Formats: sequence, structure tokens, C-alpha cells
Amino acid sequence: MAEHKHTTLVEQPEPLVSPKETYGSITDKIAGDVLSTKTPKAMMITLAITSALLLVFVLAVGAVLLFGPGVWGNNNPVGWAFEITNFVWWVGIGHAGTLISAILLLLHQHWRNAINRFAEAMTLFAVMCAGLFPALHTGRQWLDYWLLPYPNTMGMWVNFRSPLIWDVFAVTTYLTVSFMFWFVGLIPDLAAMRDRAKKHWQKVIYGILAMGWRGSAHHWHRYEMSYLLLAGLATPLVVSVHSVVSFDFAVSLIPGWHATIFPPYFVAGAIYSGFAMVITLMIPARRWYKLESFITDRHLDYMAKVMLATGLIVFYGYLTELFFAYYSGSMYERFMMYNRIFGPYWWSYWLLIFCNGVTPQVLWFKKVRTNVALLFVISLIVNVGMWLERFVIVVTSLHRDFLPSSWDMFRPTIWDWSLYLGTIGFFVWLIYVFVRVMPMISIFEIKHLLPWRGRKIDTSADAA
Amino acid sequence: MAQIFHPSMRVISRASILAFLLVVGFIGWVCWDLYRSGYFTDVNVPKEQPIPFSHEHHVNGLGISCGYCHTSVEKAAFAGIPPTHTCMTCHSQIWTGAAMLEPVRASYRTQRPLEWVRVHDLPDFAYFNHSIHVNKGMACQVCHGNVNAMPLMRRTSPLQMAWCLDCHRAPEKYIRPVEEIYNFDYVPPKDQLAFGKELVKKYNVQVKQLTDCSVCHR
Amino acid sequence: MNFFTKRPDIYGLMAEFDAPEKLLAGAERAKRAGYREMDAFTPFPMEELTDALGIRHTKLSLFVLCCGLTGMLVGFFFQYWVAVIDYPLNIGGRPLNSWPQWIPVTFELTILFSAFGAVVGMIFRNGLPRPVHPVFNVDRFELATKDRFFLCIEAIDPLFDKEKTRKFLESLKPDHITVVEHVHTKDPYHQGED
Amino acid sequence: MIEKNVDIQTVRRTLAGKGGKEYWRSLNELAETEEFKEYLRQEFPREAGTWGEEFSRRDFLKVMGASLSLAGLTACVKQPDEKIVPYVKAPEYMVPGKPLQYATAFVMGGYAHGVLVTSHLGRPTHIQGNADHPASLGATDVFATASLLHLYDPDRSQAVVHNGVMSSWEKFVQSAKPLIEAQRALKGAGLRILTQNITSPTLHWQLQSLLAAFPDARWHQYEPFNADNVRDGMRMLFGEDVMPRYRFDRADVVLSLDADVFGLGPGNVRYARDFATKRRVSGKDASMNRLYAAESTPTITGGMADHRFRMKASDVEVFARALAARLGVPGVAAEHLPVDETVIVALAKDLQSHRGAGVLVVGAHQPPVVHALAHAMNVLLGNAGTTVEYTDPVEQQPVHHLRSLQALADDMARGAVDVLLILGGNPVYDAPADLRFGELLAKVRFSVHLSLYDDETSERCTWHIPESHYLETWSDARAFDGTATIMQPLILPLYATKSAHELLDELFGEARSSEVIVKSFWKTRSAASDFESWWRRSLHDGVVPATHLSPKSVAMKNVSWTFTPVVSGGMEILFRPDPSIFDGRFANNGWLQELPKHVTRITWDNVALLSPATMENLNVRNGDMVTVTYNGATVKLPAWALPGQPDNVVTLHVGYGRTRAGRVGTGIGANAYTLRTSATLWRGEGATIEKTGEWYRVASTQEHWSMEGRPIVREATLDEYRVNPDFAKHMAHRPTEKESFYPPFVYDGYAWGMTIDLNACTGCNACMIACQSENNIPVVGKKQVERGREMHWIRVDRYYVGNDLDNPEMAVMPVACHHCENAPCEPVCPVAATTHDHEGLNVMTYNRCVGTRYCSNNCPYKVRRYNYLQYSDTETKSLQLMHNPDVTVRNRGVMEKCTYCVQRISAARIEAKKEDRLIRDGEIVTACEAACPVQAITFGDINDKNSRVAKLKAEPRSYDLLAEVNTKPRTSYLAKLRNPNPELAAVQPLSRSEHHG
Repeated sequence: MAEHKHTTLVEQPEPLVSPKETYGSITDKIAGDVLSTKTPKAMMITLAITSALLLVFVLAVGAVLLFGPGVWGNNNPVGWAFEITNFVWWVGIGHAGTLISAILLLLHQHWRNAINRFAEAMTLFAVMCAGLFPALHTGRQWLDYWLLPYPNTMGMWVNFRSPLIWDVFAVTTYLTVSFMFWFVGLIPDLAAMRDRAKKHWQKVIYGILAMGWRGSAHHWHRYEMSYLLLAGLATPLVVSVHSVVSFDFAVSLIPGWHATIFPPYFVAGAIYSGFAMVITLMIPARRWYKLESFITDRHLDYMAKVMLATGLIVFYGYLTELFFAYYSGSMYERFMMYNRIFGPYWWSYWLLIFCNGVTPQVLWFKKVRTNVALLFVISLIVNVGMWLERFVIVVTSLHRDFLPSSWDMFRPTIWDWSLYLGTIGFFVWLIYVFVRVMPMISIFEIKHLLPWRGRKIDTSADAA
Repeated sequence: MAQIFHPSMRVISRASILAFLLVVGFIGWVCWDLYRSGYFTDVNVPKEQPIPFSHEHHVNGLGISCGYCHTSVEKAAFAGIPPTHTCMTCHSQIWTGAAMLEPVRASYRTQRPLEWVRVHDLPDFAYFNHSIHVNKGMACQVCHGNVNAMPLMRRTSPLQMAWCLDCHRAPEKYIRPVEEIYNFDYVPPKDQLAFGKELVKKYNVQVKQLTDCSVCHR
Repeated sequence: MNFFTKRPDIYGLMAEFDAPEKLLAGAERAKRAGYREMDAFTPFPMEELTDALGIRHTKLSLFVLCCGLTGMLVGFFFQYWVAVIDYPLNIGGRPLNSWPQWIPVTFELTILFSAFGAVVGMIFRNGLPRPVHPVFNVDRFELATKDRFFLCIEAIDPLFDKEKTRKFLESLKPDHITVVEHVHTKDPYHQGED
Repeated sequence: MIEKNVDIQTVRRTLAGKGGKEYWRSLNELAETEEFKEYLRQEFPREAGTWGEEFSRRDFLKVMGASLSLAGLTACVKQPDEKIVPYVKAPEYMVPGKPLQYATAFVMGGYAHGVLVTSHLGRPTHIQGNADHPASLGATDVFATASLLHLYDPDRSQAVVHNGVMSSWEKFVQSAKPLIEAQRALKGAGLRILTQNITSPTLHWQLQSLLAAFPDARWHQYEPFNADNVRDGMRMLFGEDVMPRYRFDRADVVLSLDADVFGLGPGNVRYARDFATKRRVSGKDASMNRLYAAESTPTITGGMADHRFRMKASDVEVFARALAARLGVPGVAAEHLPVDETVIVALAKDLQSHRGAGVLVVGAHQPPVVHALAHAMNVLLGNAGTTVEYTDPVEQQPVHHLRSLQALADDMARGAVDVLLILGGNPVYDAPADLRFGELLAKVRFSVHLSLYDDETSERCTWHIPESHYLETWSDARAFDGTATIMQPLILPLYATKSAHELLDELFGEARSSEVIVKSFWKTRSAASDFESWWRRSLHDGVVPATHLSPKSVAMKNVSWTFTPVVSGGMEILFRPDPSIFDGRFANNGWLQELPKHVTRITWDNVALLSPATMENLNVRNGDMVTVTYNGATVKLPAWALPGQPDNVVTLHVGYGRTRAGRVGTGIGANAYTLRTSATLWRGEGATIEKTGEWYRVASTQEHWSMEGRPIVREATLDEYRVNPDFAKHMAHRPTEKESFYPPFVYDGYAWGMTIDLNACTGCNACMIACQSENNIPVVGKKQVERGREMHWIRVDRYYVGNDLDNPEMAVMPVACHHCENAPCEPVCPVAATTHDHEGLNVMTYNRCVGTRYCSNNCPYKVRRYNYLQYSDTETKSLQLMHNPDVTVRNRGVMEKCTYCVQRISAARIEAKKEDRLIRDGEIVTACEAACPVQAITFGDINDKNSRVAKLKAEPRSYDLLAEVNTKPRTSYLAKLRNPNPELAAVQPLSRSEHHG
């Protein structure tokens, strides 16, 4: 390493960390934001809204536990509706974190260092929200543990042929691995927090969580290896999780579900929505906590590029679906596509094309990619679009399948909306808690990006 | 920088991880055992009955066969609980003044049935049929235990699905000739498995079907 | 450190630098000087130190591979056992051993076991949790997670000599040199100046 | 028939001891009484455990806990102790746990329908047809099966009411006796008795002796849907009081003149069966009957037709005249034609070429002259005596119902009625509106209403006496062909109720029990030397020997025809009984309310049925609230487009808008009786319809009418079939074994399967109700049906065929679980709650189900039903007595579906195994199969090549629905055939079958 020629960051279009930052200033800024008792005013206002949504969430969960899934609008042809739409939507959002942490790490995308912590936390919370839906959507929620293969007095096991069991394994594995990834990444920062904390109880809590991390070179060596291995493992995992989620549909025989394109198309969609959600959350966080030094416009630019790329894949997926429906020669498939486009839920399809297919095209322009306000709006549109995509897949496929006699409409109830909005409240609330107690940017990884004599930081490979 | 933690934390921190694993394991073990325990299954827990009826006395002492009182055991799903009338066939003659038997007489007088507490109680979604079991050589004793030695009736089997499956997967382990179903002194032959397999064939028991869900659940 | 060998009076000597390149240079010199039982403490990983300190390459990946293979075998054969041996059921006319449908769970368990291996292996091999450690006695050691870089030569090193080693460290031009006391020598809550 | 249980008396005493009006209107209070709980525990020991008092009402924990305790042993709640209650003295014939069947008869409109009632430990749980009974031949219609629910209906009247206040039978008798004695002195001049149509020989006997003692008393009969027109028509033509009876099993050409012979009315089940015998097509040169229907409002009979001519009800007469003129009925000339002349020509030709093998039937609502015309044609065509038989009326004393009621109303208006006994019926609700029967009742000093429910009429009478359900009492009745059945009770009255026999005997006789009365009547009739064995035999068989009416020979009079003047223009209004709740008497029957109505598939409401063109003219859409004004009265109800409805005709089904039906039937729909007057009992001209601007959500179970070009109901004409018998198999690609990724499972024992003959199915819904009763299927209510959550395990899909929206052809298709060998539902269930057994059943283990609904999503037939909420009523105690104990009652969150009646299969398998034999073909009869009037459903072992089902599956017409998705269903269909008249090809297109790859 030492023999590498010294390069300065000036050659880069824009450094990934503002040149005015030092090791000390980075630590003080990020750790200080957590330890400070001050919370940005805008955050307090949104927190109030979020808390109200959290209350709605509690009510909505209570209602479905008490009375059953009948409080929702689901019916006989449409056995799954909002709950599975939301599940897939949240799982998709939960893909950004691990992707940023793992895949970008393997691809030596250094810019990830500024956003991976936040994205990982977002992943965890999104997957938690996602996991709620399958758990709540069963009719007898108190028996959900029957989906786990454990020895019981019935002598019964689960049915490993069911994609729902694959889901159980995929989502719990994903949650566990994401948690471990996030936690392992946090250990050095927890030690930093421990060492910055003023109050004894803070020191104790961060101290316990840091497990006595002392920054030993021996430890760092194994740590880096472990982190790399986790990244290597998480990469196929992240691809598998949404593939498995897509199997929920692809394995069935319902036209509109039964499609071999689903796994890649779902994974791309997941990344797409995940990045959209990261942008949605990062932009206000960056502003309220004044993190422009770490999350630079270049970061936003890159994220927007990833969104554009995945958005194009997703759009390609929509076109493929059209082609498949035509080329299959099956009257059921053809009708399904016709029904999506011109049926009673036509608006959801067209809106989805607008949100996911048309809107991201503006990201071709750098001016748009670096316009924070515009990017924020686009990310919201993509979030909505990705929700609509799942709605279209779940509901419009089910509501008119093989026998026209069974066709029916799905009409959401207040509880459908409550639970959906409630989980958003739950999610944002968790994000707030996270922001207040944990460093939302990885301190040590940002430091890693600062050059020093003897080491250059080559971010030239950082191109989305 | 000062040490944040007391030196003992060195041990405690590691021990706590171990302890956590142990506690989780322990809870698992408790659950496993609890669901199989008498507390949950009522195995060997006699229930309070309106009359302390002794099967031991009536079966061993008096030599009354099961079918005398449980009349429909060979005919119907339900083995049958004897009507008060059956009790009174004898007890109008003997022990006519016994205080213990007053509820029986009262029942006969007032035409109000006796209310027994069910000892062998399957959940309502499990459809057990006595007649097919006894007609295919599954003795009373196999499930109900040595009733002839029970002063008070109690369960000897957990009546859990896994327990049912044990026999439904391999009836040859327990099957005996139909003539022996009421015999509490029956001694299975040394080669029970081979003998049992023969009986299974003889009685045309379709073993592979016995673990079909529809056999017990409708 | 062997249980039977006598424990040195102190844990070691610690030098503090204000820049990573100084630590790196110091570590390289210490290694050349023959020190082996030493450690560096940095606020972020410095891959260069692995060679500079002569740290043995970890075998974590092999361990993770073993875990992964275990997960895979457990996953597949558990499913096989459940569906074919323990409770064979005709489910939708699919064969009992419909192995293609077992791939997802097998895969997930492979990953899960591997990831556990990677994390537990790292934590375990690093000797964590270790909330109490002699280096925490060092006065300015909290800066090791901020912007200071520490080099500690431990007393168990055969070349270690309180005076000679201090001299050697001074030659590295650190900002501070501190004696690292054992944890037990003093009441950890009332440690005096060093 | 059942062991006398002392506790009924206790319950009754408790009931009698309570006062106040609310009490008997709400069952909650009753449910709270210790006595009632005790009684139920004893009657139904298995249920006792779930009624623990440890949970308080409406408590979150209770809901959870109750569900948990039902969830089973593995949940974290210990199973509570249960009581087991033996008999004091066991009845000899009863083996606990083995159901028994008793023959009796269900009576509607006076006509008996022989049934066999299944009884579990003294509780009637299921009603099916009596194969020995001529009106049933083993099948039922929806009403007969659903009548079981009335027995257990918690809203049933349970106490005597005097002027709205709770009273007692003793008090009633006390106050009635002096009045009766006073009437005796007046020879009964102020005594009137109003009944429904009576065929009961015993009741007639009682009434005759009463009238002998009170010669000036009068007995009136009224049914809102009666045979007045038929009777008048017969008198017009033959000059005597005869009634026609049809022999469709002998008819090759049938013309229905607005008659729903297979849907409603006496003999419908038998007629459908006879008709279907001519539709069982097999072999290359098979023949099949041909049905023409000249119809106003579409019915299932019209739906079966090979040619259906849509016309106003008033035009049916014109049509009949044209045909009669063409056929040469003396004195008849055609006026104008409601149809193309080729129709009349071809129809006349077809009928003429099938002399003695054709038949014309007329709807009871058509005026007498149409009946006369049709039967004149029947006589001319030589059909009389072969396909039509004329017999004496079944009624002991046939009357003109309308005139009978009018006479009573006149007497009441005059104040000549002092004592009025209304035995059954609900005239305040269903009498013609112009009679103002309810107001007239105020002029009667002492009016008594004996009825099952405390209804609109009860409210207006001074006394209401709760009536015993027919399963609680003895009686008798005669079938459409005269065959008498002695009806025996299966259970002691649940409440202090009386039968009509008992009421009359108490007031005018010796206060004997129904049993004694009925038995003493038949003692006078039986010619048997050994009465007791004759009696036992009659009870056992469910038919009294030698009571069948023999055909009479009749002679046509020289009729001078007077036809109804044709009024053109204006909106024609038709009053029809509701296909599900009839004239309103079944309004409180949840099963029937939730039963999708014939043709419209609407539940829980009545609507204004209009043709699509009329809808367009009125600028209304489905669900738009309209007011229908006629005869000065107005009803408001939603408009509904019905293809096949004639233009400018609005059809209203009566039976809704009840104000005192019970919790189920009160306040739903609109009361069309308010528009129905004596002069316009069946139809009228000049109704006005106005749009209100409101919209109303109608709960329809089927929202889409078209098959979208999919090969669902596959049909061809008979001629096409002869050329290409396996046409149906070629309408979709069926994957071969080689195309499958997996090897097939081998079924080497029994392999249960089913066929449904679409050529026979009329879409009468009998299977749906039979299934609901057999399998403890809950009623979910209108709101849930609206949401698309109805629970019927078997449904009847209705499609329209052809591109004429105004007059399409109809195709019906019963769909239940297909028990696919490659069931798509099973692999997706995460907990293996739905699996296959070794006999090929797709079994659903409810107690294992956690309710993900994935199976339902993945079912291409959408036959799985999900308990979105707690639909099973676990609170109402009386309804629990109705449950079939052999079928698990499903709770919230559990998926359910057709099981092929696995409980019946299990029972048969166990019996066969005990006897060391194989199950015989036909030994297992599923509930739907048993109920089916046309025997369209056949169930059996498809591995047994000699079984009926295997033979039917070998028929070339057999096809699998959605075979192209390779589900390998065990249920298959026999394709539908139509037999159009080639001479009508120009009027109606012929070809049916589309060929796909």
C-alpha cells in the first residue's frame, strides 16, 4: 500500500467527505448529534404525526386480532389484498440496506459508507413492518407459530413445499442476518459512543452493547474479514429473499402471478423501492441534522442513478409481462393483461406506469439528480408506484381469474388503510428512535474515507 | 480513561451469554415437558365424579365385562355410558341402602341423569370411532390402560395426536386377536411384531391410510 | 499467557500517536525491533497494520464454510426426513421427495448458518465481550475511538523491559507514553494518575 | 318418538313464569337461564365444555381465550373438563352416536313433500327426500331442506300472547271457551276459520265435524299463490273440478306457457326428475326431449328451454291463442302474434308430430282461459291421458282462494265475525291490499292466530298461539298426486306450542294430543285388519298406501272463448313469489335469505326486475333505487337488469318488506304485496317507475354473466353431438401425463369422484341448501355477501350464452371442490392443513388451518370458503342443536370447502370394514347428490369400472373443467346439449360448440 502513488482527492469531481472534516470533527459531529438532548424542531412536528399514526397502528392491529381478517376488505376471489401488498412493499424497501451494505461493499463503492448505517436500520425496521403482515393476515394469529418446524405433540411438521414456509425462512434469515450485519457494523461505533458519552448510564449501556471493543488491530483484522464474509453472504441472500417473496406468486397458477420473470423483476423492484425510501428518509435527515458534509450531493446523484437503473429494469419487467401475456397464447393470461390495463382497476395500472416507468426518466438529467427537492418528490412518487405495482399484482390478478362467476371487486375498508398507514407510523417512529440513540452514519467507515499519507482513497470506481 | 465496568463483568458478560442460551434451552425443555405432562394431558389424574365408581371392583371383583355397560362399543363411534337403569339392574337388589349410591337412586327416582366428568375427552374436531378399533383387534386396554385395576377412573394415555400416530403408523405393535379385546390379562406373544403384522393383514387394516388426515378429522 | 507462568506486574507500555501514518511507521519499527506481543488501537480499521504487526491471517472463512455446509445438509435432510420419512403426506399429488421445492429453505439455512458462523466466530475469536480490559486504564484511551492511534507493547513479550521498551517507544516520537496497569491492581473506580 | 326429558318441562316452567314483552323477543335472556343451559348440556353433552363461565362477555381475553380453547390441545390453554351425561333409561332403538332417519313430510301450500329426517340423539339435523314418496323420489327442493332451520330458529314464537302481552295457553282456553259456547247457540254464525290450503285429511275431518256442530260457521282458505286460475280454467274446459298432472317422463316435446314447473309449485321436484329422464343422453343415436318456453320473467324452467320466447305475461295468452288456432282448437282465431310466425308454425308442427308425446303446461298466474286453451290443445294432440292426466283435486275441499278470502273480508267488514281462528298463514301481510285485512281484524272481537312466528297477523289478532313446527307434532298431508303421508314428530316441542289439530280439539273437541287425533282419524280410514302394523308401516314408509289419485277421463266442453282484452302500452307489472323465500313465509330463514335466487343470483333482497332495454329507457343502472307505483301504492326498491325479461315489464318478488318476521327477515327489501290487489293478483298494466337518484348495494353472489369465451359450460346441439359426441373434450387442451414434471400418484383403493350432468341440471339450488344443512355451513348476512364472502360449499354458477343481451340462453353449472389430484391448493399451505388422502379426497383439516387464504387464492375454481369473521353462531344455543355432530363447526380464520361429505364416506368405510367387504356403489350418497331433483350429481368410486360414476365419466360428453391447467379434477361434467328445432334456425341460431385446440 505504501508504495502507491499519493493521489489527492482534488482529482475527484467532488469528494465523498467534505475536506474540512477531520477524524475528530467527524466523531464529534455524529456522536454529538446522538448525545445532544436537542432534537430538530421539524423532527418534533413530524414525530407528533408519526405518533398519531402509531396509535392508529395499535388500533388496527387490535382490530384484526380481535375480529379477524374480516375487518379488511378481502373476499373470496381476493384472498390477499392490502396486507400482502404491504408485505411485499415493505420487504422491498427492506432491500436497500443490505444491498448498500453488502453489494456496494463488494463492488468497492465507497460512497456507501455514508449511508449504509441508516439504510441498514431502515432495512431492519422495514422488514419488521413487513413481517407483521403475514403474521397478522392469518385468521388465527395466535397459531402463527405453527409455521415454524418445531417438535410438537401433534407429530406434525410444516409443509416445506409451501412458498409461505420459504418466506418464513427467507424473511427470518434476512432479518437475522441484517440485524447481525447492522450490529457488527455498529460495534466500533458503539465503542465510540461509549467513549464520548458523558453520563455514566450512557457509558454503561453503550459499553455493554460495544462488548468491550477497543479498536485492537487484531480485532480489526478479524472484523474486516467477518464483515466481508457477511457481505458476501448477504448478497445472495438479498437476491434470494425477494425471489422467494416472488415465489409466493410465481409458484401459484393464477394468471398474473404464474410468471417466470418474477424473481429478477421483484429483486429489481425491491432495490428500486428501497433506494427510493432511503432518499425519502435521507433528505430530511440530512437537512435536519446538517449532514451535508457526509451525505453530499454526489451521494444523492449516485442513489438517483441506481434508482434510474433499477427503474428501467422494472419497466422492462412490465413490458415483458405484456409480451408474455400475448406470447403465451393462453386466453387467461391475455385476459389478465387486458384486465389490468382496461379492467375496473385500470387506474392502478396506469398510475403505476406513470410512477414507476415515466417519472424516473427525468433522472437521466444530472440537474434533476442533484436537485434535492425534486429528488425527494420523485422518491415519494416511486414509493407510491412500487406500492401500486404490488397492488396490481396481488389484487387485479386475483379479482378476475379463471371462472368469471367468481369474479368480484376488492374494496378496502378503513382498517386496511389504518394498518397500512399505521405501519408507516410505526416505521418512521422506529427510525426516529434509532436516530436519537445510535449514530446514523457509520463513524468509523466515514473516517475510513479520509485520506492519510500512505493511503489514497480511490473513489474513481464510484460510479453508479 | 477509567474502567466503566467492575472487573467481575469480565466473567459476568460471558456468563450472561451462556446463561441466556441456557435459559432459552430450559424454557424450551419446560414447554416440551409441560405439554406432555400429566398437568396438561391429565394422565393419571383421577377426576372427581358424582359417585366414586370403581372399575376395579366391578371388573376384577365382579367379573363384569366392558361391553356389559359400554354397550355400543362394537357398534358405534361412542362406546356408551350406561344409563342409570343399567346400574339399577343390580343396585335395586344389592347395596340398596348405601349412602354412596344415593345419587344413582336419586337419578332413577327423579329421572335426572347422572353427570359424569369425562375422563377420555378428545377435542371436538377429532372423530374417534370405538367400533372400528375394537372390531379390528385394538383392545380397550391399549388406550384405556388396566382399567380393571383402577379404583377411580383415570387416563393412562395422553390422547395427543402424536400418541395416536404411534399406533396408526404401526398398529402391529398393539394389535391382538379380536377375541381378546376385553381381556386385561392378555399377554402379547414374544414375536408381537410378526404376529401383529399377520393380524393387520388378516383384518385388512390399510396401514398407509391410517395417517390420512381425513381418518380422524372432518 | 499460560496459567502457570507468572504474570508480569504491568500489562504493557502504550504509545499514543496523532496520525495513522505515525502509528504504522512505529508498528513497523517495533516489529523490526523484534517485538511480537504487541497491539495497535485505531479508530478505524487499518489493513496495513496486519502486516506491520505480523498478525496471523484469520481462518474465519474456513469456519464459515463449514457452518454453511452444515446448514445446507441440515436444511435439506431435515426437509427430506419430514416429508418422506416422518410423516409422508400426499400433497397435491407431488412426490414425497419433491426436492426442487426444498431448495429455498436449504439455501436460506446455508446462509443463516454461515452468517452466524461469521459473526459468532469473529466475536468469539476476538475474545469479546471483554468490557474490562487493562488498556481501558490508559488515561487518554477513549481517544482510540476518536482520532488517536495507540501502540501497546505487552509485558509478556520476551523482549519486554520496562525501561528499554519505554526508550524504544520514545524513539518513535509519540505524543504520550503510558504504563498500562493490570485491572486488578487498583480499585477501578478510583484509579489515580499514572 | 323421543325419550321424554324432564328438563324440557323445567325450561318450559321457567318460560311460563316469565312475563313481559321483551322476554320472548330476545333469546339472550332465555339463554341466560340456568335451566336452559342445563337442558342443553344434557341434550348436547359435547358442546358443554365451551360454555365455561370463566370468561366475561365482550372481553378481549374472552374472544382470544375462547378461540384458543377451540384451537386445540397444542395451544397454551388446557382443555376444560367436559360432562358426559348418559340416559336414565336408554331407548332401545337408539345407539348413541348413530343417527336415525324417520319419514315424515314437509308441507308447502298444502302439498306434502315426503322427507327423511336425520336425527342425532333426538335432534333433527338434516332433511332429505323420501325415495318412496312420489313428490320426492328421494330429492328435495330448497324449502323442504331449509325448513329445518325454522325448528331451531331462536326467533320462533315461544309463548302465547294476548293483545301484545305474554299470556298462557290455559288463560287462552279459559277466555275462548265461553265464546265458543256462545257461538254454539248461534250455530256458529259468528265463527270463522281461515286456513291455508288444506290437504290434511285429519284437519279436514276435524273441520267437517266442527262445521257439522256449527252449521252457520264458515271455513275459508287462502294462499297468496294458489291454483285458482288452473281450477277455473279446468272448469271452463271440462266443466268439472279436475286438476292436471303431468307426465314429463312420457313427453318428447314440452311447451311451457310461462310456467316454472321445475322451480316452484306442487310437484316441481318430481316434474324435474321426470323431465330429466328424457335428457340423459348416451350413445350415438341418442334422443332427447325438446322444451319450448314462452315466458315473461325468466325462470329456471325457461333457462332449460331449447327455445325460449320472451314476451309479456299478457302476450302468453295471445301466443296460446295463435297456437291453438293453428292447431285447430274450435272457436279460436289468432289475433296478432307476439313472435315470428315461423315459431307458431314450427311449434305446431313439432307438437303435431309428437301426438301423445307432447305436453303444454301453463303457469298458475296465467288467466283461466290460457289454461283452458292449453289443455284444449293437450286434448286435441292426444296428450290427455298420456302426458297429462286429470284427477280429482288433492284438496278435500277445493275453493277459489281469492273469493273465499273476499267472502271472509265482507263478513268481517259487516261485523258478522265474532270469533276468527286463523290457522297458519299471514293474511295481514299477504292478502290483497284492497281487502285491508289488517284493519278488518279490528272489527273481530276475538281473533286467534296460530303460527310459527309472532308475525304481522299475530300482532293484529287478540290472541297469538305459537304453533308447533312440523317436526314437533303429528299431522298428515297429501302430495300433488294425492298420496297421503302421516307426519310424525322427531322431537318434543321445544317450546309450549300447539298444532292446528290440538287447537281445534281443545276448543271444539276433547283436548287430545295431535298423535291421538291423527291416529284416531286414520283408524276410521284404514281398511287393514291389523291397524297397528298398518300404522307402523305407513309411518315407516312415509306414504299411506292406496291414497294416490287415479287419472280421470274428461270430456272437453264446447267452450265459447272469451279472451282477455289486449291492453297495449304501459308498463306491465308482475307479482311473483320469491324463488328463495316464496310468499314471505321463509323470510326469517337465513339459509334461504342467503340463497342466491334462481337466475338473478341475488341474496337478501328483492329488486325491480327489468329488461336491459327498459333499464336503458329509464336511464337506471343496477342498484339505482326506483319507486314502483301501482294501484295507488308505491314501493321503493333497487332496479336490476335481467336479460331475458320482456321489455316494459317489471317483475316484483313478494315476500320482502316484512315488519314482524324476526331478526333475520324484518326490514329487508320492499313489500310488493302493498301493490297487489284482488283485481291484479298476478299482473297488471300501467305501473309507473321513477328513478329516485339513490343507489343501493344489492348483494349478488355473481357479478359477471359472461363466460368470456372460455370453455366453461360446454354445450352443443343434439345434432352436433351425434356427429361429434366428444365435442366437449376438444374445447380445451388437456395436458397428458407425459407433459407433467412429476410422476402421478397412484390410487389403488377407492378413488372417489363425481360427475355433474349439465344437461339435467336446472339450477334449482337444492344442492346448495342440502350441503349447508349437512355441513354446518354458517349464514354470513347481507353485508358479508356484499363483500363476496358467502360460504356455500357448492354454488350454482349462471352464465348467459349467445350474443342477444335481451334474450340470451342460460347455462347453469354447480361448482364445488373438484378434489383435483394435482390440487394447486395443497402445496401452498404452509402447515399441511389441506392434503390428499389415499382415496383421492382433497381433505381440509380445519383444526390445523391457520388461515393464510393462500389455498383459496391458488384454487382456479374458487371453491374454498374462508371464515373471515366468526360466522358460526356459537352464542345462540338453539342453533347449536341443529349442528351435524359429525362435521366440525368451523371458527373464525379457518378455510373450509366441500369435502365430498367425508363424514358419510368415513361412516360407510367403517361399516364396510367391520363387515369385511367393499363399499358398494351408491352406498355413499353426498348431501348434494341426495337432494338433486334431476339426479344430475353422481358420486362414487371411479376405480370401480362398474360404478355409475365411472360409467358416466366414460361418456363422450364428459369433460373436466379447466383441465388445461392440469389440476386433474375428480369432479367432471357432462356437457350440456340443446335440442333446437331445425325449423327455427332462422329465428334462433343453432350452433353451440366452439372448437379449441
